[in-house]
Amino acid sequence: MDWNSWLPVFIVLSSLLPGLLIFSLAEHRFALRTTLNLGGVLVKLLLVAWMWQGVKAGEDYYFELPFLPGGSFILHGDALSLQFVLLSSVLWLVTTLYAIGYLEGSPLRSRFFGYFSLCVSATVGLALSGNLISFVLFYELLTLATFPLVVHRGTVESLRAGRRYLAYTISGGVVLMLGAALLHSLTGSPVFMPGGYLSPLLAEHSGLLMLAFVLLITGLGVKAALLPLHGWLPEAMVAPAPVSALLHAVAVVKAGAFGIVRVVYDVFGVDVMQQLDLTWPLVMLASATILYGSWRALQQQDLKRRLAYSTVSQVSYVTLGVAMLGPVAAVGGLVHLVHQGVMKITLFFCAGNFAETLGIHKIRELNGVGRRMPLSSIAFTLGACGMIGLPATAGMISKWYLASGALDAGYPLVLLVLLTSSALNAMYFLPVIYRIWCLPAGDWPAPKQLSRRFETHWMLLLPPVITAVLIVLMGLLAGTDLSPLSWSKLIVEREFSYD
Amino acid sequence: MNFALAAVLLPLLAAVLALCWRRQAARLVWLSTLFSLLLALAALWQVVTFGPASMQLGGWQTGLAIRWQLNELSALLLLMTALIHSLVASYSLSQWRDAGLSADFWPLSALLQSALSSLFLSVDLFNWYVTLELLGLAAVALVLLSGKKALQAAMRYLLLSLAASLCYLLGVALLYGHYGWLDVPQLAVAISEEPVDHRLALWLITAGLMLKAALWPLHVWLPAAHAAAPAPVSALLSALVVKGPLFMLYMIWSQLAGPELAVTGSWLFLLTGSMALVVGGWSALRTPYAKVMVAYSTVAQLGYGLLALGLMLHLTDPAFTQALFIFVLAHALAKTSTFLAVGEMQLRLGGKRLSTFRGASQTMPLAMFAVAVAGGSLIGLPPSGGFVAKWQLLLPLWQHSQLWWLLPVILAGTLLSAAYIFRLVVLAFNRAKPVRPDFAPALLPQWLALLPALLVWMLAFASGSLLSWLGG
Amino acid sequence: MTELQTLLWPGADFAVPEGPVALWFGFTLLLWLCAGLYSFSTINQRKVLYWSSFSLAMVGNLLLLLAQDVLGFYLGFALMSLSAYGLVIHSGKGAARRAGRLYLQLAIFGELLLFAALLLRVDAADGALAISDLQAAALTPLTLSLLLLGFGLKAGFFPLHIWLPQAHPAAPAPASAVLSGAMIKAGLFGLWQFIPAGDGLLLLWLPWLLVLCFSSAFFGALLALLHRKTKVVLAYSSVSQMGYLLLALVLYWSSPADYQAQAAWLLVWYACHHALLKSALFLAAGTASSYRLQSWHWLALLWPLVSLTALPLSSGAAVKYGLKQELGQGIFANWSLLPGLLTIGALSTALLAWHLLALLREQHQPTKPKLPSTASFSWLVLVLASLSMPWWLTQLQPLWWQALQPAGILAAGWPVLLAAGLYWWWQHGGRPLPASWQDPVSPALGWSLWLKSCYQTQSSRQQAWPPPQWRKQERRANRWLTQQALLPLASSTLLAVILLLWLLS
Amino acid sequence: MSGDFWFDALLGLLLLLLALATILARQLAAAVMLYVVFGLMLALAWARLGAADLALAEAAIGAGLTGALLFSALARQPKSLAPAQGAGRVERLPALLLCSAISAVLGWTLWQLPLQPQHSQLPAALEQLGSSGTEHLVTAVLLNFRAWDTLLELLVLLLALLGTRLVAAPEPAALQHWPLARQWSKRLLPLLVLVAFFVLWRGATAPGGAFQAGALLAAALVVLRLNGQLPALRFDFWWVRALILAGVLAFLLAGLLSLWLNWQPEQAAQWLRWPLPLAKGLILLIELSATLAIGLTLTLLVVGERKELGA
Repeated sequence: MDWNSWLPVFIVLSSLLPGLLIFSLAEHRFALRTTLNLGGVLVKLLLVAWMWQGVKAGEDYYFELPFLPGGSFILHGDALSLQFVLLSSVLWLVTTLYAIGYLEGSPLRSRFFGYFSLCVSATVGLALSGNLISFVLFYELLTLATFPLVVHRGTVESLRAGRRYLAYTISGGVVLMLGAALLHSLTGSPVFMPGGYLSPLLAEHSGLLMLAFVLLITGLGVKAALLPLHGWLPEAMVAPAPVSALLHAVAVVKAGAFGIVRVVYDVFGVDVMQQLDLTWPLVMLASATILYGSWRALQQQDLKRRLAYSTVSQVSYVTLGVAMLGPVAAVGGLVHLVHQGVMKITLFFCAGNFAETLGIHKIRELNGVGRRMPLSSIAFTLGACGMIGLPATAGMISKWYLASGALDAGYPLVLLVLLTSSALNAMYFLPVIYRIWCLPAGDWPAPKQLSRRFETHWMLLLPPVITAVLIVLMGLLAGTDLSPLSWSKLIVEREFSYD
Repeated sequence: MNFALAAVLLPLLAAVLALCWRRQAARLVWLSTLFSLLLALAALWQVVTFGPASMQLGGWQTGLAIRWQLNELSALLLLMTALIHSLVASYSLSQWRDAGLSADFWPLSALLQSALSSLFLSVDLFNWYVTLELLGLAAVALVLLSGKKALQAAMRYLLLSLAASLCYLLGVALLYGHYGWLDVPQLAVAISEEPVDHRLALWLITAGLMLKAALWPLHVWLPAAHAAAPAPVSALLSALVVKGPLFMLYMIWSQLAGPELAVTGSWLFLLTGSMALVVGGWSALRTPYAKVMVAYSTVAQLGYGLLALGLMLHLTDPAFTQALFIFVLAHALAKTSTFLAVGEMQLRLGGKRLSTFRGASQTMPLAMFAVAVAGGSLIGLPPSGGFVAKWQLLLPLWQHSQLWWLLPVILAGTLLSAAYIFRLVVLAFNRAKPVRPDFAPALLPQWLALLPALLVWMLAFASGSLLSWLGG
Repeated sequence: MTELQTLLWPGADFAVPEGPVALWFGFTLLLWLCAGLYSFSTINQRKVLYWSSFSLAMVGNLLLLLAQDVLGFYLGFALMSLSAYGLVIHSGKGAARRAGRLYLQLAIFGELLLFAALLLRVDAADGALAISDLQAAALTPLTLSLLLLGFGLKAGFFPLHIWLPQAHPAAPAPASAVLSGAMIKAGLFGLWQFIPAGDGLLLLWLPWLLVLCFSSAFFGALLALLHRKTKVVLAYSSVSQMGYLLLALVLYWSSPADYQAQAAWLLVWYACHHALLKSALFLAAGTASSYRLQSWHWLALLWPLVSLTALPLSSGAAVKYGLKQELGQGIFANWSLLPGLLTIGALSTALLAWHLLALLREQHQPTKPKLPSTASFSWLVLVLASLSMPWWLTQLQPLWWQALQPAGILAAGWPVLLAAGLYWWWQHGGRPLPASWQDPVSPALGWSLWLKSCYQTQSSRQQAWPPPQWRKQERRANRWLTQQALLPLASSTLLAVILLLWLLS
Repeated sequence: MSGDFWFDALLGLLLLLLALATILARQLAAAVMLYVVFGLMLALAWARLGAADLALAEAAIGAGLTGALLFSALARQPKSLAPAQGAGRVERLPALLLCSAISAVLGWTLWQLPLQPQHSQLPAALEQLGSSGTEHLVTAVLLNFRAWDTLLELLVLLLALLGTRLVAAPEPAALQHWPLARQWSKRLLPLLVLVAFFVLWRGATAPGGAFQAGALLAAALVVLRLNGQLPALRFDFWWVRALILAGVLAFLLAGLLSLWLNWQPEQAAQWLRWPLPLAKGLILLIELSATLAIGLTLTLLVVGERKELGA
């Protein structure tokens, strides 16, 4: 056991330990709690940066603990996992900042931040899981850690949403576990490896493999909000804004999407997927989800619900990208994992700001917000533009790669899907932007003066500004070595060069 | 073996002493549980290091004397008994003044521990009967600690327990009458040498044990009795007492039933196990009372034990034995935690309906956390002990496609258990009722309730060695 | 400039333009600067919206001219066309909002088509992102139609013009000036850059495009005559002129290789000519509607009109002459109808010019405030630039000279005179248009409204589930089970189990 | 057809009739009376079978103690509950059916299974009898070969007492002491005690032993207590508790003593192995204390009061 093999553990612990400590803090220990929170974040970021440069240089970070016969508990930092780890750590930082501002003066903050840290630990652990069994483990932990956040408000609606969330995610988790058990019974749970490890079984067990695939995708599809399994997501909107931001941008939905990436590339592998003819259904499903989500988003009058349905649609871009099995499409899917995270979190931050500062929840109440809260509105606009896939934003890059990947992999109709979805995105985002900027100020439900110098509390303002800047930077500077795009290319290079 | 013997005798002595010296009963028994925990650990260490041992009580030859067997399985169960008892004793010690727990609890629980330990060690049909009686009576007496309100439930428990004992005794008598052996391994040899129609004996024994272990459909007494008892008692009953007969069922069926009868029997266990999972889960979901819910959860969870037993008999795969006993361990820990936490919350929040728990995550976060964590193991979420058990159950199942119908059953059982656990948890997150400012429940009992829940999650990481011990 | 790729997005490449593109860049820049100067003193309300949109659109417009790669071009193009929305709706009035809606819907639609088109082009070129690399890749019918539609929606020739007569009048004058002068040219620029000349498929399609050119030219001019708002008339004039510009492009595509450079120059000259005069005219129209026109203003107003009608001495004469000349050289040389069509086109343009002049005179009110001097200055700069175009563009001078020949004068002159007569007869001959024909409302607005209703629906609330009726029964059954029936039930079950098993085994 | 046969047949028939009558009696008091008679007849039957100790125990426990227990329970019934309110016909019917079915199956199995032990432990037991410290086989089995069972049975009894104590009973209705009974009990007591110790002593060589002796002792104590001739026996008195625990304690102490005596450091300890020279003494000690314990426990079970003096 050297430092390298412990690094993944430390990364998980860097949010877990502060989280557990925060649970035990009294409500009024604001300073200590904030210190713990931010300290954890910074330590994590440092560790992740360390690992980032190591992985780039080709180092291996591998931690193993005996757990079940045939499958240890493995944490393994590879390029793909680092993509998700980086995303969640960076967004954890901004969300923590946001949440501190958002929850100022409200009760049960220790509990909130405790679960919040647990949630991040579960996400990071999930990203770092080295085999299917560890993945399942963190997947379930994530469900448990997010539930208290969903019902944090404790109102009747939030409890209803929480019940629904649990009903979906627990069922999904169980189905996932069934699938994992099936695979485990065939081969054990070896380490995720590019190209998958199931090809020796292809001749004998193709039926079982297909069954396993269906089970795994169903289980993961719940969190990834694939079409018939998306129902929890719009309901979960009753949660506080930082939570919906985290749920929808980073933790939960991405966990599902990330799992699909893992299953497709590192468990089944491209060859097996092709020989079992499993890609078509997945592509169809993802496409249907993309269109359906956008269509439903159009009909929502509530801002957060509209964003939620937008998430349903956008997360399936990731699935779509990996399902097409082409390297370019994979780059698109992987980079969208990050891009969508940053864009959607921006939108939710802004929605939270509008709700918190002006009491706005419905879209029709947004009239003229642009002049009262210009920075938030700009951030929102940038996020929405990114969602539509307009150039100079991150969304454009992922859309471009997805679409050219679709052509590359021989799915020209996917291009139509992407275009239709973009059109629908524009149809549901542009009216919102129009209201914000172009209409005269209306009657805001509950305007508050949260700050003397800024449009709202600075802690609420800073995170969306940061992420909005990130959106533009990730779009404009996509060619740099630091960009998610380059990293996705690195991942794809490693995933596709296994033989 | 010496350690195991001491682990049986220590609680017995403590019980007798506690009856004499009532003022110090609590401390005596508490200390004895702690020491017996150490002894059980030592016994386990001994088995792992030196291999299994057996002892003829009184040193007489086989057939004449009662035989004790100490192997990994019995050592683990011994350890489980000691562990749960020490946890429950610590909990009771920390709050028995508030809970109004009678001083009689101490000798009774010590006797229970002694009887159960003896049961796990013994491989003698008649000695099992005696320990079973002892177990049943101790359990009834413990239920009665709740006073008048538990009377009806306890009486029913007593009556059915006696009926079950009689059934068992009848079966044993039939076997003994024909073969002349009470010692199980010897009896197994005799049966395999000269098989006769011993179906009725086996069925009588099975029915009696099923009634004792509250296996569906003979579980009817359990919810009332477990719900009526004081919290520490419910924990003991659910975690340990029903496991004794289950262990006996396992021993008897795995050793005495021939391969043909085993397959027939396996159908019984598979069917009743499936029904237990579904019906028990549904009842737990529908009941408005918290402890009844937890009690029904025991009924449902025992379904997994039945399934594992049935599968073991059906497919003769050692993995199912592992599943069965890991399940037993995990369920014991999880149920202890659940009952202690629920009992503590009932005590502090006042009320036995589920609605009492509204807002409990705010008022008693630790206890609620314990329920949720233990519930995670009951559901089988990784990486808990319940998960490992379920995993061991599922894995070989995939290889045997003729039993595919068990998968949806297990799925349904899991979902139902998730539903009732989270029904409680969701209620606890309701913030409709503000907390009284002076409300500050004691923390120690809550921590003690949480401890087994944490242990059961750690169990998963010890599962490697557990599996290897149980695999033999 | 390869380092840009590692700094910006993949393939990012910008270059200082050379040759015809440099001129294009030049007049675009000039236009934006002048429009900016004009707006500086005339835009008094919603400045933030105006200036942010204005500057973003300008950046986008210039960026697309500098871009050497597909993504950069697309970035500039999208930035320009979407920011222009802010210019269109600047006034915030109902008409502006309606026009803006239509504009935005079509802009987004166009972006999407363009996205698909560019993607398909890149795919055809095996992932090469530089525009120059795309030239070698063959076109497919899908790609070509996507390109034509995508850029055409911006360029605004018939029948893709529908947003243009709505948006230009709605925007403030300087915004209309750049919209009409620079931005719609960007669409044309895109067509020019992304459709490789001499492509086999393209050559097959060219006759149809030619039809498009002339329909656009006539349609725009004729529709303009029905309208009475100066800016609408100007917008339709743009539609008509875009027809000619498309013609220049078609000629470029069809020209033989040795003549291609010349054809490209002609295209740019025409674009420059039209950009300068149309922006000057828009400024004029805007000034006329809000300010008092001073006497020299009328001169500054007349000159672009002269240029528009291609009277000799103007740049218009030169480029029109060039167009005619070129028409006689390419593959359309033996299409005898074309010169005649051009002449009819000239006649209709002249009619439009008279109509405009009449409207301006009619609507001029001398009571309005005086135009600020900076605005006057910028307007003047544009007029002068237009006036002096043959002087500073030395390559244009041969054409200009040729247009100054008597034949040229005659050819340019008589349609204008004829148009004057016709117009006078039409206005004063007692044959006024029926009122229902005047200022027709575009059906496109209706379509836009319908589209809006599609995506702004009110969701209907779902019905709550009826409360379950079986709870009471369940409770009763439970009570019976746990209190009355428990013992008998348990014992009979026990016995039944034993019996059943014994019988079954 | 000897007279013996007719006597036995009559006895058997009587037993059956009494059992039926007990079940079918409409008055609870009558049912209890019939039950006591049934117990006595049963004792007679045991005696006829040559098991005098069982006969005594049955008379003491089945007829005496249980009868007393049932009577005192009857006395505590609320008045309103006069006639027997048995279960309804609906509940009775399936039970009846199943009981008959199970009896049939049992009978069939007994018919099928020759209850002839395939392997008997009897020779082995007889062989080892010499080293068991007692001459009688049953006693040897109970107190030596399977002493652990016996210890646990003692605990069962103890638990029964503990459990009963926990049931809060209503105050008993005032019992009128019947003068004749008081006289009788005075005379009966020494006899019963004597018989009890005889049975105990006899256990070493012939049927008998602590359980039977304890039952007789208890019967005597109960009679005394019911007639108010004995001060209240309370569990809270330390000496009562000590006596009740005496059996178990003696067992445990003997076990520990022999553990100590048998201790060999290298070998596993031998639990409940009496060292041969001490065996008889130890067994006697245990029997004696067990008799006292059983007697007192049974007494308290029947007449123990939960209501504590001065509480």
